[in-house]
Formats: sequence, C-alpha cells, structure tokens
Amino acid sequence: MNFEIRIRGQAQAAESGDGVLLEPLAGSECWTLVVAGRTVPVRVREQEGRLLVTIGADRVEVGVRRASASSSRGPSAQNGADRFEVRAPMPGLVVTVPVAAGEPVRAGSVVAIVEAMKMQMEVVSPAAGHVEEIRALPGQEVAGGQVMALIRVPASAPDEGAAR
Amino acid sequence: MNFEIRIRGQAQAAESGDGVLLEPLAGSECWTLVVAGRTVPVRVREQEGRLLVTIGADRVEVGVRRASASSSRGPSAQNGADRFEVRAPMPGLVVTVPVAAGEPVRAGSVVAIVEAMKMQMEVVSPAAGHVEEIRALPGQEVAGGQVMALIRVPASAPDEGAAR
Amino acid sequence: MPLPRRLLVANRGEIAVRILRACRDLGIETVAVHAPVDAGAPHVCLADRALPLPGDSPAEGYLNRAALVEIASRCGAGAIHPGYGFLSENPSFAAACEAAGIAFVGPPASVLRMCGDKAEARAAVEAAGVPVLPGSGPVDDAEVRRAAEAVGFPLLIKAVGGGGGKGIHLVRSPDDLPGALRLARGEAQTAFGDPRVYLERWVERPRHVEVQVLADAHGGVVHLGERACSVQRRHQKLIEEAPAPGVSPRVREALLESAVRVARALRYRNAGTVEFLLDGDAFFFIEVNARLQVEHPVTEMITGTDIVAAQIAVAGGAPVPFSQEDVRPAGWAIECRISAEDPHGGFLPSLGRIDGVIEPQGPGIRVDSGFRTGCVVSRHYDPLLSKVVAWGRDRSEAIARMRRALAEYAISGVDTTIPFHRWAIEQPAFLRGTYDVRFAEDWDGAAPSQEAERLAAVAASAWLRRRAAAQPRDGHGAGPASRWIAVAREEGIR
Amino acid sequence: MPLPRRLLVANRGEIAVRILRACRDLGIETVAVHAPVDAGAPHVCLADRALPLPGDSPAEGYLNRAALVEIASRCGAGAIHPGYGFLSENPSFAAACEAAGIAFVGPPASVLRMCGDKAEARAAVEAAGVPVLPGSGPVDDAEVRRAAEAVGFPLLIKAVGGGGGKGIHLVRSPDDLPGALRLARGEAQTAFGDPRVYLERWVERPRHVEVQVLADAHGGVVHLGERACSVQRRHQKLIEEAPAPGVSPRVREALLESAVRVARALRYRNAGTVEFLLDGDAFFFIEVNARLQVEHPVTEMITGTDIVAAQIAVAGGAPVPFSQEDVRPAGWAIECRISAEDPHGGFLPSLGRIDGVIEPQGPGIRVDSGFRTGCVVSRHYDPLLSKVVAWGRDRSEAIARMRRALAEYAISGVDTTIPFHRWAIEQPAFLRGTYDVRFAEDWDGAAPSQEAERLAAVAASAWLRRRAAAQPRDGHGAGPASRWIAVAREEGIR
Repeated sequence: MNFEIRIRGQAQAAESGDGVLLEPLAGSECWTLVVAGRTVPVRVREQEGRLLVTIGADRVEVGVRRASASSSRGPSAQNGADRFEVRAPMPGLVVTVPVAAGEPVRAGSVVAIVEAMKMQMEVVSPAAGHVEEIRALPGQEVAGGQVMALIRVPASAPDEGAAR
Repeated sequence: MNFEIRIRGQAQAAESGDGVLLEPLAGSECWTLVVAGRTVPVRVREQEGRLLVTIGADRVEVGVRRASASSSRGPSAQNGADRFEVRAPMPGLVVTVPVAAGEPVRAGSVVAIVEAMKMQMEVVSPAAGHVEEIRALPGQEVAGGQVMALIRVPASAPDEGAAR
Repeated sequence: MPLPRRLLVANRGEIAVRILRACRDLGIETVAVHAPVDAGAPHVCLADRALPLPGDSPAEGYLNRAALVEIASRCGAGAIHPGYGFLSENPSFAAACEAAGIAFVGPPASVLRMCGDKAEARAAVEAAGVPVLPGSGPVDDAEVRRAAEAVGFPLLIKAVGGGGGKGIHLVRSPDDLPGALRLARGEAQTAFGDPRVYLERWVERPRHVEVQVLADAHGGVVHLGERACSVQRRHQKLIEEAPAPGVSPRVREALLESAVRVARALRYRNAGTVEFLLDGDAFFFIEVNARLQVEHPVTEMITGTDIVAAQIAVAGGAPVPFSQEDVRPAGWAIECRISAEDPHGGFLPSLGRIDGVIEPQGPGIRVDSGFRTGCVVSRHYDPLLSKVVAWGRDRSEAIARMRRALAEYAISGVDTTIPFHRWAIEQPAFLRGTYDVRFAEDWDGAAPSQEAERLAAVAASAWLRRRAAAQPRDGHGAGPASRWIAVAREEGIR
Repeated sequence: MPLPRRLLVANRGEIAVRILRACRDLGIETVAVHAPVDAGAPHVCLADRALPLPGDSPAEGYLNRAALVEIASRCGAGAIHPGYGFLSENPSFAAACEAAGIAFVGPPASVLRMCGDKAEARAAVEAAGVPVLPGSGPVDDAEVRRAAEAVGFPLLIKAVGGGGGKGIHLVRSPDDLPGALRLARGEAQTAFGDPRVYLERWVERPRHVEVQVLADAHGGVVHLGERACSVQRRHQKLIEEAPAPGVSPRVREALLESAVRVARALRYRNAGTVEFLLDGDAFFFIEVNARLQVEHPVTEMITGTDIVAAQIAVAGGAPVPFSQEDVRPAGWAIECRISAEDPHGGFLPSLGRIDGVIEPQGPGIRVDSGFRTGCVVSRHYDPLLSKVVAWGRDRSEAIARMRRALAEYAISGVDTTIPFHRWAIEQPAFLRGTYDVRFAEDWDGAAPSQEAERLAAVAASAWLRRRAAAQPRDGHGAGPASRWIAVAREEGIR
C-alpha cells in the first residue's frame, strides 16, 4: 500500500524503507525513529485522518492519503459559504449559552461558556450574523470540536472557518 | 467456577468476594490487593499449575485445583523409586558433561556444568548409582528444570526428589 | 512532640502521592480517600488503607468536609493533610478538623481566613511595612468601575478566596471590565465557592518571586529561600526554579527578610509561600499561599529538607525541625510542570487514556507523578500529570539535566506540555535568567522547523508502513498473554 | 581542556544509559552500539546515533575491540567509554583506542595492566606501606596445593584478570581445592579471557569498605569518600552505602589516606575504587577496580558530583574538576541492586519478557534503569536490571526512603531481588549498621509469615475469580486500540 504525505499542503518525498526504523518506545504513540543511524524520539498521533507528529518542541501536521484514490474529507467541506459552525474549543461542561436561536450576534459575541478543569472559556461567534441554531445546552457535556451553534452571516464570508 | 486453594498442602478458607479487590498495577503480574480497605501490593505468577504470590519479602506457593475434580499432576509423580532425574537448576548453556551413560557416580559427582550470565554452576548427582541416560550435550541450551540426566540407584532411595 | 500514628490524605493525584511518600518516610500509617473514578489510582495504591468517598461525583467527594472528618475519625487518623487545591485553604474545614480533635496539616482556621481574604491580608502586610501594589478591597458589580479607575488600568481581577492562578483576569481597558468580571466571578465561584473578587494594579513586565516559609506555634519562623516562578501562562505557573536568577544579594536579602516579616505579621503557622512581584529592584507583596505549593520540590532539592515532613511535625505542635542556620541551600533546581494540555492548540485540556509512559531518571532528576499507564485523564480534575525537577551544582547543570529529562519523557495517549518546556529552556531569556512573566507569550507552537518537518515526513511514512504491515495480523497477532494484559489494562481504567 | 565532541559508549544496559545521560548533560554527542538483540534497547533510544555491532552473537559484539575502534573512528567519536564489565579493564583495548587517537575513558593501558594483575598490584601496594592480606602470586595446578598451605585455609581463589566478584571461590579445606580451582578457572576464562587465578587469605567475618578515587595526568588525586559494600552473595554486591556505618573517624581517615596512597603508588589515572577488607579496626587492601563501579551513584548522591562527567574530563587530559576541599559529603545514600534473579530460588537467573513496571519516584530517590516494559531478560547478559538509590539527611531517613521505594517498585514478567532487599533493610544488623559480608547468608526465602500466607490465599482466590471472569471475553474483549498496543509491544521485544 502506498501513501501520499503532505505537510502544509505540499507533497513530501517519502524517504522510504532502507535505514529507517520505528522502534516502539511507550504505548501506542511514542516511538524511537532511527534514520541512517540517527535516533529521534517521536510521538505520532492519528487524528481525523491526519497524523500529528511531535518531535522535540515541534508539532507537525502530516496529511495522509492512500495513493489509491479515495474521497477527501476536508474539515470545512460541509461549511456553507454563508454559515459558520461554532465549535467547542475543548471537551467540557457547558456553563451558559447566553444567546438564543434567531438572535443577532456580532463577531466576538459570546455564544457559550465552557468549563473544564476549573477553567472557563468563552466561545465566541467568528462573524456578525444571526444565530441559526443552538446545539448545546447549559449543563450538557460537549466533546472538543463538537458543533455548539450555527451562525448565518449575510453574505461573502471570508474563508476563515469556525472559531478555534 | 470454584477453586480449592492449598498452602503447604493445607486447604485455605477462601475469603470470598466482598471487600476484596484486585486492581491492576503493572503488566500481567502486579496488582494492588484491597482487603477490607487495606491495600497491599502483590505479584501473582502462574507456574506449573501453582500460583506464586509475592508479598513484601515473602513468596507464597499456592496450590490450585478446580473444585470440580481433575487429575493432579504432582511434579514427582513419575519419579521411579530407584531412579533420579538430574535437572538443570537454571536456564543456560551446557558447558561440559563429564560423565557418560553407564558410568558410576557418587552423590555429589558433577554430572554437568551449566553457564548463564557468566556464572557457572555444577549440576551434581543427588545419590550414588549409575548414569542411565544423558539428555544434554555440551553447547546445548537447556531450560530451567529440564532433565539433563537419569541416575539409577541400587535400591531404597529416600523421598528426596531431583537436585535443586 | 509525637507524630500522628495515622494520617488521612484529603487529596488525589501527584500531591496525594507526594504526601503519602512523606508519611511512609516518617513511619506514619496512611489513609487515602477516593472518588469512584479514582479506585485503583496511584494515590490509592500507595496508601496503607483506601476508603471510598460518598457520592458518585468525581470531584465533590474531595470537597465533602463532613465526610472527610467522619472518615478520619472512624479510622483513627490523628491528622489530615489537605494537599493543595480542594479544601487546603478552607477555614471551616480546618476548624472542623480541630473540633474533631484531628490535626489539620496547614495553618489554623484564623490564619487561613486572614490569608484567604486577600484584601485583608494586603492591609495587614502593608501595616507591617512591606510594600504592596495599589489595589482595592472586594468589589461588587456596581462599584467596580469606580474602584478600577482608582487602581488604574491595566489591572487584574483576582478572587478574594483565590490562589493558584485560578479566577485571575487581566483587564486593559474599562470596556473589558464587565466581561472579565463575569468570567472571574464564575471561576471564583467554581474553584473556591466564593464569588468575591478584588482589583490590583498590573505591572507590565514583572518577575514573580516567592519565599517559602515555615512557622510554628512557638513563634519560630524559618525561611527556605526563594523561588522564581515567572514562566506562567494565564497566571498558571509552568516552570519554577530556586534560587531566583538575576536577583542581587541585596534584593534577595530584603525579600527573605520581608517574607519572615509577613509571616510574623499574619501570625502564620505551618508551611506557606509569600509571593512578591519584582519590578526591577523594587518588590511588592501580592499574597500568601497558605498551603503546600506545587513547586515545593525545587526548594527541597536545594535545601535537602522534606517540607511535607516538616508540615506534619509542626501541625502536631512541634517547633520547625531546623533552625535558620541549618538551611544552607546548595546548587540549583528547576521544575517543569507536565500537564495534559495541548501546547500547540492553545493549551486546551487534552483528555484520554494514557497507554504508555517512560519517565526520566538518573542523576539529579526527581519526578513526582500522579498518573501511570492505564490512567484516564478526565475533565474533572486539574490537568497536572507530574513534575520534573532537575538539580545541578549550578544553574547550567540544572538546565542541562532538565534538557535531558525532557528529551527522555515519553507519554502516549494525551497531549502534554512537554514540547513547550523543551522550547522554553532553550530560549535566550531563560538561559540568561532574565525572563519575566510575559516570557511564555513568545511560545508559538505553530512553526515547526524544516528539520522537524523532514523527520516528521519520514516518521509518518514509517508509521504508515508499520501499521499496514500490522493490520493483517488482526485476530491472531496477539497471543493469550497479550490479550490478558489488554483486559487488565482496560479494567485498570476505573 | 576540551571535552570530546562525540563519544561512543561501548556497553549496554543501565551503565550505558548512565553514561549517555552524563554526555547529554555535558552537551557531548553520543553514539550507542548494539548487538542484534539490543536494537530498540533503552541505551539505543537514548543515544543520538546508534550503530549495529558486527555478528549475530548477543555478547561478542560488545567485546569486539577492532570493531568498536573502527566504528568510533568512522563516526568521528573522540572518546570511548567502556562502562564496567566487557572491555572496561582490558589493557589492549585501551591501547588500541589510544593508538587510534581516541580517548579511552578509564586508566591508561599500563595502569590497567598493573591493576588487572591482582598479584602485581598487591605487591606494589604492600611496598607503599598499605597493609594487604596474606596471599600468593598466580598459581598453576601443580603448585596450588603448596601455595594454599602457605596462605592457610580458609582461602579464596580469585581471578588474576578479574573483578566484580566473578571467578571468586571460597575454599575451606584442601579437599575442596581441585573442584573450586576448576570452576574458578572456567569462569575466569569466560569472563576475562584469562584463566590465571591466585590465592588470598579468607577473613571469616570482615566488612567490605572501598574508597572512590579520581586521579588525573597532572598528579592530582582526590578521594570522594568511602562506601560500605558488605551485603554480598557469592561475592556479588547487593547493597552499598556511603558513608560506611560503624567505622570510626580515625579508621575512616586512615582508609581514605591509604586509598590515595594506593592511587599514587600505582600511578593511577581516571576514576577507580580501592577495595579494603575491615577486620575489627584493622584493614587490608584487596584490589583496585580500575573502572566505573556499579555503585558509584551512592557517592554521587552524598557529594553532589557527577563521577562519569569527571571521568570524561580527566580522560581528555583535564585535571580532576574539583579539589579535595570541594568534596564535602552531605547526608547518607544507600543503593539496592535490582537483578533478574529469584531470591526464593537460590538467586538463579530469572528469564522472560518484562510486560509492565512501576518504578519508585519522589524525594530522595534516584533510579538508574537499563530496561523498560517490553524488554526481554535473556541469559546472555548480566542480570542487573536497575539500581535504586535513596538519599536522606541521615542514615535512618535514607533507610526509610529505601523502604518506601522498594514497596513502590513493581516489575512484572521476571523474578527480581526486590523481596531480598525488602528483607535485608529490616534486619537488626542492617538497621544498626553492624553487618558484615556474611549478612546475606541469613536470608531464608522459604519461610513466609502467617500474615503473608493469609493475604496470598486472598490474592490467589481474587486472581482466579478475575481470570475466570475475563476468560469468556476471549476474542472480543480487547478493542482495536488494545490490540494495536499488544502488537507494538510484541515487536518491541527484539
């Protein structure tokens, strides 16, 4: 099986096979990479079809596709041009949702407050518009990345994606 | 399923269920035993149908039988009264076997020398008699407990078992 | 003065483990308590006895004052150590312990009340002649604007009942005041059960230096030197060291003397930390942390003392077990806090099951961990997993050993702050020892080096090949022994 | 005097890891070498570069002098550290290194030759006025009887090329001489490639005390204090501590002074250990171990020094990096050697795969490990897995911390000496510090306490119930994630 590997959108020349070893170090994610006699501890985590590779202080996002074609599933593919998904920035407990469906919001308006590990975080609207739908209620637990609200914006939305 | 548990041959009143927990600590053998709120680190290793339980400095051999009867397989069951098995005291490499089949041996005669981790150990005959069979050759690797030779003794052998 | 025969640890995680170790070393029998999700947790396994807390909630049990006192009484514990967080600075818990004849390992209720009321403590310290920052008393929503104008912007909103960086918010302009106030009150309520907040002048680029003190009921006050804690993010400390770099002997002397003065002014008892902000050579008292600090090991490493053991002795009525002359700091120590947070994703909590770990070891390295393979990191608790402390004869040896320890540390299953620390200790400002509280703002997790990208590509393709090769094995690759382990680990989660 | 830019570690296991850590701390690039079975071993993962040794044999590669020098030259290593065992005391290896322009981190070949010839070293030391035990020169089979009568029974047969307790045999009567001689020669040949042995008077109940020295090429000799190593079994040390308990200041002073005298008499260079037997207050030189010792960490813990770092500096031509006045021992340190041996089965080697481990941590504890989860313990190498070192302000604190560390240590997959150590540190003779080299003979692994039997019965039935409950899960209990881990671990064996 062959893979196409991309970093920052650019395909990488996959240095293959010879002299490259990946020795298990700890658990499912930590390895010792041996390249031409050099040893480097790495952590490889699979997440939403990407590989997140941590080396020293650096984290590198590696896009992966099987060379045998298969449908791409970019995270913003389903984002309508005139609608934003407001996602939970971390897993946690919804403390309040100070807006309701139909209400107008500004860019930066607080849509919800989420709490985890005793830290509270404001989840804000990425743009001005109206709340189309609320999908999270106070007291509810949300997963990281879970859609909490949909915001409909008037027109010509910039290609910015949801709040991070 | 019920078990009969024996320590030094004596059946033990198996304190059952309530208030006893065995929490995994490390790997397949190390546990935290919780008995009535007391916590004790234990190591449990299964070996030849027994459980070896290590607690602090102590090792306890626990014999186990399913309460639904099944044939016992005591380690000395096959030992003929007039024949001793000389077993390897540890896994290792056979360095020399200074005796041959048919030769007479005294109690304490060296039957073989085994080496492991740079230590050599003499394996001796437990009794006076004749070598009936040699089952290990120099250069061969043996497992701990493997039979290396059979010694036939004249008569009335004491119930002593093989060399340890 | 006899030590308690038995002590209950009213906490969990690394600090519970730390306290249990001190008790072991003192020959004191230990009782751990645990929420349902913490059965089998490291602090449970290291105690002599382990008892469940009432209720199903992960956190509430550890805050259940009545239940804790009742359990301690029932099992004959003569003392309770609260650790940090949870009930550690709660005056009524301290009072309830004393009322039940149980030694509370911390300051008495009256001192906790004084230190807990940050505004009152400020006033007492100011009266003792130690400089403080301009600030307000507790403010309500109506008067906050006026109080803020009096203190001046930028300012901090801080929890009256607070500590540990929780509930602190920086406000740069009057417009941001209402939103920050709402968040701060919410966090203060959650963390400390007290929504009151006060205001304090914000110094633009101060350094954070604190002094460890130990005080007994006989008027004895000893300091154990200072710690530098300026590597912070959102008012949470990330790296601490002792001694503090870049502090002149004259300023250090004044800080240590002031800390002892503060302890005396507040009639302090047990272990505590007097926190200061340094602005150039000027310094200002900010607060007393009336508990064992997360970062106490750096002080232990340079003084050879056991602060927790001293706490227990003092709580039993003994004098501080060493004199000021006995405290002779040697060498340098640095601590990195390893948290389950994603430094490349805004330090958001990273949750999951830890399925493997290799912890650093060797000369000069101490690790205090509160987790192990099989543990689940949930949103219910503080994300601190462990603390790595490196000691060296001088600062550069301590840094070199920390570099080595961070390179060795491998945690599988959650993101951690390890990459941040690897970055931090290589920065010129850190290496020079001239960093201030804004230091961590320069972290930019989004820019990997070219070399890292090249290696990541190699690692990714090796990983993919490896997985492709492993997949056909499904169903028969793992023998019975392996399967048994997997089951054991799964069950270890609870 | 510059440190090498790159250093090759010609060893494996815990001591290779120890040396790699020192290099990391010094900023020296590291090269590990490994036999085929050791690919992925801890020492390989901690090095910057890792290169395979020639051949398929597990042990021969580490003894392949030509290959090691060639690899070091090829990859630009300016120094080779041999660790202990293997080639550490091999004069021709040291000479080959120097000939290739590579610094051998140890004494020069001439000194190794002198120290390696135990009989010659004895003579030189005796000439320097340091007391030695009655003994012989190298003996051949024909003359052994006569030599033995001259020395007197009981006596020891020791390897001329030996060290580390290998090849030593106690002979109580003339009848036992031939058998012991045969075994001793065999072991000496295997371990050191030299079948020569010599005889030495056996002292019935001596204590074993040794002095760590460091000497440079400029005539500088510094001692780092003494260590007590009387907890031994078959001449293998099990527990070491520093300082030595029960040694009067006068005797200690004389020992330290004698050790420096020995180092000067032998023109010693680099780190070495001068071993003595104490019989009451009398002491006798026995040998110099011309290498880094397994037990060097106890000395590091009380002096705050890094002996490996000092070795590397001295090997580069630098003077000893500290003066005798800089060495100010503080506190007490104890080391327990954790080996894969079954203390309840005559300390026979225990082989197998380690499938889980929890190592002790916390205040005062240092662990130097050469293994981790997934490692296979094979018969090919020394059974030493790791060393636990506990430091305390005094001996009782060090013992208390060791007690705690041994309680925390959990290793799954092989038997270890941990139970022996738990027993040893509780014995009155150990607690009093009056133990001698016969101490370990009192270990009787065959008599569990009643309490242990009761708990074992409970544990066994809980274990059986648990396994019975787990068995029906076969085939679907472990999810894909667990399975993947199991595969990874299996592959980690190599």
